[in-house]
Amino acid sequence: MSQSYNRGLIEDFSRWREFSAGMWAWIFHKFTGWVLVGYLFTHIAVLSTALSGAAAYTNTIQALESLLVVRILEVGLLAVAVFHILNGLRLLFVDLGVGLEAQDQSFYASLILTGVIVIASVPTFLSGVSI
Amino acid sequence: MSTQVPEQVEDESSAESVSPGKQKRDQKKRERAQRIQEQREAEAAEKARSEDDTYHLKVFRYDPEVPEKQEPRFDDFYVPYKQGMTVLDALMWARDHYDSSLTFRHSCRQAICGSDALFVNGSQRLGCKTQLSDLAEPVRIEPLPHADVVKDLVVDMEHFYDQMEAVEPYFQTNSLPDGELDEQRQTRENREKVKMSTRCIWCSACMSSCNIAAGDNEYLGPAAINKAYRFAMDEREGEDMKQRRLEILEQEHGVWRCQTQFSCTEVCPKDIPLTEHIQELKREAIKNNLKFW
Amino acid sequence: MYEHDVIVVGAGGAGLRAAIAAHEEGADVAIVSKLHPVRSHTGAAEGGINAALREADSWEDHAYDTMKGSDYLADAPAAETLCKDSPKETIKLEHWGMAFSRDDDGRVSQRPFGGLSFPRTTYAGAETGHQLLHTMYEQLVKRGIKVYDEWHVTRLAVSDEERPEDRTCHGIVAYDVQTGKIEGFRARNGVILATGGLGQVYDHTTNAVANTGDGVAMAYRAGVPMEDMEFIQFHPTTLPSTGVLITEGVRGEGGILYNENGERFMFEYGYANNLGELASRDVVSRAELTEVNEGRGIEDEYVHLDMRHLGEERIIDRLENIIHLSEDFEGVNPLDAPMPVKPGQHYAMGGVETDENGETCITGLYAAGECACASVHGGNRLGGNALPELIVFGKRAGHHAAGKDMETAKITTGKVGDYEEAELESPVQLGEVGIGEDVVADGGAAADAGASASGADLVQRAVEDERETIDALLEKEDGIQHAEIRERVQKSMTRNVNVFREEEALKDALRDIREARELYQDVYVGDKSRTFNTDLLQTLETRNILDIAEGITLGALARNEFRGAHWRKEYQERRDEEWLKHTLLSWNDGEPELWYKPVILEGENKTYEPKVRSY
Amino acid sequence: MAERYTSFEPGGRRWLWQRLTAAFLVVVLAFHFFLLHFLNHADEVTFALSQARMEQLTYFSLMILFLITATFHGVNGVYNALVNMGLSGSRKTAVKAILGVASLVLIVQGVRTALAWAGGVPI
Ligand SMILES: Cc1cc2nc3c(=O)[nH]c(=O)nc-3n(C[C@H](O)[C@H](O)[C@H](O)COP(=O)(O)OP(=O)(O)OC[C@H]3O[C@@H](n4cnc5c(N)ncnc54)[C@H](O)[C@@H]3O)c2cc1C
Ligand code: HEM
Ligand code: SF4
Ligand code: F3S
Ligand code: FES
Repeated sequence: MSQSYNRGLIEDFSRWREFSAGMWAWIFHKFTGWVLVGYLFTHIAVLSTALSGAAAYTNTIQALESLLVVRILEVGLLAVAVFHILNGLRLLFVDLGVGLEAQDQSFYASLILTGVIVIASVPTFLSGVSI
Repeated sequence: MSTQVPEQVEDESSAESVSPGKQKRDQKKRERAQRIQEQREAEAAEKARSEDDTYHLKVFRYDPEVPEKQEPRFDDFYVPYKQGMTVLDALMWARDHYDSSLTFRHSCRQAICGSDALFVNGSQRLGCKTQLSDLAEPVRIEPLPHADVVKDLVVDMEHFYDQMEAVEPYFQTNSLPDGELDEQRQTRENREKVKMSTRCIWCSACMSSCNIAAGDNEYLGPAAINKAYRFAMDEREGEDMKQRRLEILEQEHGVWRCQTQFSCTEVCPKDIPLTEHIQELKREAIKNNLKFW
Repeated sequence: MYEHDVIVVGAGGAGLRAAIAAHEEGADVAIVSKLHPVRSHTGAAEGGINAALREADSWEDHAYDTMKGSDYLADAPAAETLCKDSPKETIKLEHWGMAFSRDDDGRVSQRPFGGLSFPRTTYAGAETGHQLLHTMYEQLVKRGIKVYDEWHVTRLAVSDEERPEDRTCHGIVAYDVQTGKIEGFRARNGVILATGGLGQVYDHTTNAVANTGDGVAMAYRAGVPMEDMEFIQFHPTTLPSTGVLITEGVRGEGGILYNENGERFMFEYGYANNLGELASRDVVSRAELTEVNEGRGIEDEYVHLDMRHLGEERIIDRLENIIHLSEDFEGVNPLDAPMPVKPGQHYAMGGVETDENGETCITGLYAAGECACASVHGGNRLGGNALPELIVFGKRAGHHAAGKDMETAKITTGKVGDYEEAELESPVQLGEVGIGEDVVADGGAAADAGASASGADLVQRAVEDERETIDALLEKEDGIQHAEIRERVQKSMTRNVNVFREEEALKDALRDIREARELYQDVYVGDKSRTFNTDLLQTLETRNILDIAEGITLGALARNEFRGAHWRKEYQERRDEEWLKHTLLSWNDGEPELWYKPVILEGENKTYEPKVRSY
Repeated sequence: MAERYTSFEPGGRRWLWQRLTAAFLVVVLAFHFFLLHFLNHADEVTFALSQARMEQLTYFSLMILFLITATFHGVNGVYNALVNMGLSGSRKTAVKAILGVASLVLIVQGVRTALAWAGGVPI
C-alpha cells in the first residue's frame, strides 16, 4: 500500500466527549482500581509503623487522622471504593449475562448510589477532626 | 462553495501533432463540455442556495498524493435536503455536484454490503442507514477511528480482515451425512440462537468503537469473536469442534481482553448483541475448563 | 504480471462458486474483484433459492415453471440444467454451514413464491443472499483461494482473429484501486466473468452502485454477443429515494396502493379487477407508472403503499423488517404513514451469451451469474431463480475452465448453425464515436499483437494499451465529468426504456445515448490522484453503461412484440410465429450488429409448447 | 472424544480469579470499612485496639486472606490493563516480574505487621 495517515492516540482521547456510558464505566473503573491499588500499598506502608512499636503506630495514625486533608482524602477514597465496588458488582452481573440490556442504567445507578453513600457518610468521616 | 482543489494550470503542448480541423472540432467539443459542466455547477450552487433546507456537512479530507490534502483538513459542503436523504446520499450529492475527488466506499445503499461505516457526529454509523434528519448540524463526517486513513473517508481494512480470518471462520464438522441430497438437521432453537450472529456485514464499526481493540492490535475484536460464536454455538459442528473453537478464543488476545465496554453493541448496525455473545463465550470457556478439574 | 490457471472476475455468488469449483478440480485459481467479496450485491437478495428438494416435488415441475415464467424464451437445456442441479447445490450450501431457516423436524424450510407450482423456495429468513454470500466466502477462506480485492478489471486480453469464434482469451487487465497500479493477469486455462447486474444503467434501481455491467460490456467489446438485453425486470415496490426493495409480502399481507387522490387505483382504474394489488410484478409496475404519467402520482413521482390498516401487531409480527427499512432509508414510519413506492429496475435477464457450461464463443472465456445469459430466465425471471443460477452455473463454469470434462453443450454460442442476420434501424449512428479517429477513452476490444503472439505478450500488450488510456484520462485537464454523462443516460433510460416502450421514446433514448457518447469523448477525471481514485473508476464504468444502455434500447426497438417483461406499445401481443428467438448484438469493430438465434424448446424428455402465460 | 485439551489457559484462569476475588472483596471490604470507620471511628484507632482484634484467629486469617486477595486482584488488574494497552514482548515479561515482586513485598510486609500486632501467629 502507499502512504496512509495514522491519526494516533491524541485524537482518540480528544474524543472523550463522544464516549458512551459503557466506556465511561470502563474508564472510571480503571481509574478507581488504580487508586485503590495505590492506596493498598500506602495503607500497608503506614500500618507497618506498627513494626517499630505501639507508640509509633498510634502516634502516626492519630497525627494523620487529625488532619482535615487526610479526612477529606478518606472521603475521596470512600467514593472511589464505593464506586469500584458497585460498578464491580455491575460487571460481575454482566459477566454472568444478567442485565446486559440495562448496562447503561446500572452504570448510572452505580454513580448515583456512590454519590448518596458518600454524602451520607461525610459526617462520620469528618467527626472529631481537630481543625 | 466547496473548497475544491485549485485547478491546475493547463498544459497546452499536449495537443501538438493533431490536424487543425480536428483541433477545431475538439476545441468546440471541449467548449461545449465545459459549458455543460459550468452550468451544472452553477445549478448545483443555485439549488443549494435557493432551498432553505440545506444540510451543512463537514467532511474529513486527506490524500497522500495531492499537496493540498496531505495535511488533513475538513471541507464544508452544503447539500439541498430531500425527504429521506441519508448521509450517504448527501456525500454522493456533494461528490457528483461539487468535488469529484471526494472519496468514500459505498455500494449497496441498503445496509448490507458493509462498505460505508463512517464516523458521523462522533459515532460509528453506516452512511446509507443514517437519516440526515436525525443529526445535528453541521454533520461532521470522518473516516473510522482506530484505522489508518488511505484517502478521505476510506480506511485500510486489512487488519480487520486479518482478525476476521484468524478465527477459522468457516463451518467444519466431522459428521456430514453421506448423501449429497441429505441435509444436516438443526433445531429451530439452535438456528434462532445463532441467527443474530450470522447477520454481521463486516463493516468494522464495532472494532473501530472498541478502546481495547484500539490499544491492543492483536485483540481479535468483537466482530471476529462474534464470527467464532456463530460456529461454536452451531450444533451442526459437533462438540469436538466447539472444543477447538474455544481454544482459539481462549488465547491471550481472545475473549479475555474484552472489558465489556458495550460500545461495539451500541454501534453495530445489524443490532448484534456482541457483548452478550462475548460474555457467553467467556463463560463457556471457563465451564469447559472446569469440567476437567 | 500475475499468472494463474483460472481467473475469476467478480466475487458475488457466481464468482465465489466458480472459484471453489475450479479449486475442487485442482486448478490454481484467483479472484479479481473491484469489491471485497462480502460487499458483493448477492448479499442483498432476500427471498430465497428455488430447489426441488421434497418428495412431492420434482425438477421437471421446476423446469416447467421456469419455462412458463420465461414466456418461452428460455433455452430448455439451460433451464433444465438449472432445475436438475439446484437441489444438490443447495444442499451443498447447507453442508457448508449456511444458516437456512428450519422446519420443526430440523429440515431446511421452503416457502411458496410467485409463479411456482410448489413451495420450493429455500430460504434463510429475509436475508438468503447475505447468508449465501458469506457461507461461500467462508469456503474460499477455508481453501485459501487468492483474492485480489479492490482490483477493478478494465479489459480482457483477447486475441484478434477476424471472427470472434476463433479468438482466445488469455487474461485480463486490472487497476489496483488502492495504489493505482495497472497490471496484467494471465490465465493459463480461462477467465470467468461473474460481474453481476447492470442496474446502474437506470437512475432508479434495486442494484448496487457497483452494478455497472462491466463484464457484459467488456465481453461485448471483445467480440462476445450480448443476448436478450431488452429483458429487464422492474420491481413495483421500491423506495423512491434509494431503490431499496419492499417485499411483495406487504401486498401479500393486504397492503394497499393509493394514488395522490387517495384512490385505490388498481381497482378504480381497472388495472387488475380481480387480483388488485396482488397482480404480477409487471402489471403493478405499469399501473403505478400510468398513474404517475397521468398526473395522479404523488410529487409526480411515486404512489403510496399503505399497510396501517393491518394493525400494529400483525405488522410487527410478520413484516417487522419493513418498518426498519422504511424508517432507515426513507425516513417514514409505516405505522404512522403510508410508504412511498415506485417501480425500480431489478434484474437483467439478458447478458453475455453462454452455453449451459458457462462458455462463450471465445475460447477460454466464460461467464456465470447475472452477467451471463445461458438463457434460463428468457423473457422474465421467476423470483428465487437467480440464486440457484449463481451456484449451478458458477460451478459449471469453474469446472469447465479448470479443464474438467463436461457434457457437450446443447446450446450453441456465436454465429453458428441457423442464425439469422438482421438490420438495425436507428435515427442516429450507433456504436463507437469516430471509429478510426484516435479515441481518447475507448474501452478497447481485442489487443492486436499479431496472430503469432503468445498469451503473455497479448496480456502485456493489453496492459500497455490500458496504461495509455488511463494516463490520457488522468492527464486531461478539462472537459466534462462522468457524473453528468451518467446522469443523462440514466434519466433517459428511465424515461424512455422503462416498463413502457414506445418506438419514438426508444429512438429518443438512442439519440440521448449518442449525445452522451459524444460528450464522453470529452470526459475528464477531476481527481488526479492515483490513490483510491473512485472518480477514475466511475468514469470507466460510465463507458460500460453507455454500451449497455445502447444494447438494451436496440434490443427493445427490434423486438416487435410483448413478451415477458418486454412491453411494446405498438405490439400488444406475444408473437410466437416470429419471435421465438433470441436477440443478439455483436460489436463489429465498434459498431453493433444485430442477429437472431432460435430458442431451444426441446428439453430432455419433452418439448415445452408455448402456452398463454396466465396464473 | 479421547483427546482433550487439558491445560487451563492462563488468560482464562486469571480472568476467573479476578471475578472470584472481586466477589470475595465485596464482602470483606464492606466489613473492613464498616468496622474501621463506622463502628470504630478513624480517629480512635490505636495500636491496642488493633492488637485486640488481631489476636483472634478468625480476624487474623481473614485479614491475611483479605491482603492476599486484594493484592492479587489489584495487581492482576493493573497487569491486565497494561496488556490491554498493547504491552507485549520483553517489556511485558519485565512488567510481570516487577509486579510479581511488588506484590510479594507487599504481602510480606503486611503479614509482618499483622504478626507484630498479634505477637506471633494467634492460636
Ligand atoms: C434487492 C435484490 C433482491 C434479490 N432477491 C433475490 C431472491 O430472493 N432470489 C433470487 O434468486 N435472486 C434475487 N435477486 C437477484 C440476485 O441476487 C442477483 O442476480 C445475484 O446475486 C447476482 O449475483 P452475481 O454473483 O452474478 O453478481 P454480484 O453479486 O453482483 O457480484 C458481482 C461481483 O463482480 C465484481 N465486479 C463487477 N465489476 C467488476 C470489474 N469491472 N472488475 C472486477 N470486479 C468486478 C463485483 O465486485 C462483485 O464482487 C435479488 C437482487 C436484488 C438486487
Ligand atoms: C470490593 C469489591 C471489589 C470489586 C467488586 C471489584 C471488582 C472488580 C472487577 C470485576 C474488576 C475487573 C474489571 C475487568 O476486568 O473488566 C476489577 C478490576 C480492578 N480492581 Fe477491583 N474490585 C473490588 C475491590 C478492589 C480493590 C480493593 C482494589 C485495590 C487493591 C481493586 C483494584 C482493581 C484494579 C487495579 C482493577 C483493574 C482496573 C483496570 O482495568 O485497569 N479492586 N475490580
Ligand atoms: S458485528 Fe456489527 S458492527 Fe461489527 S462488523 Fe459486524 S455488522 Fe459491523
Ligand atoms: S467495545 Fe470492546 S471491550 Fe468488549 S464489549 Fe465491545 S469488545
Ligand atoms: S452502502 Fe452498503 S452498507 Fe451502506
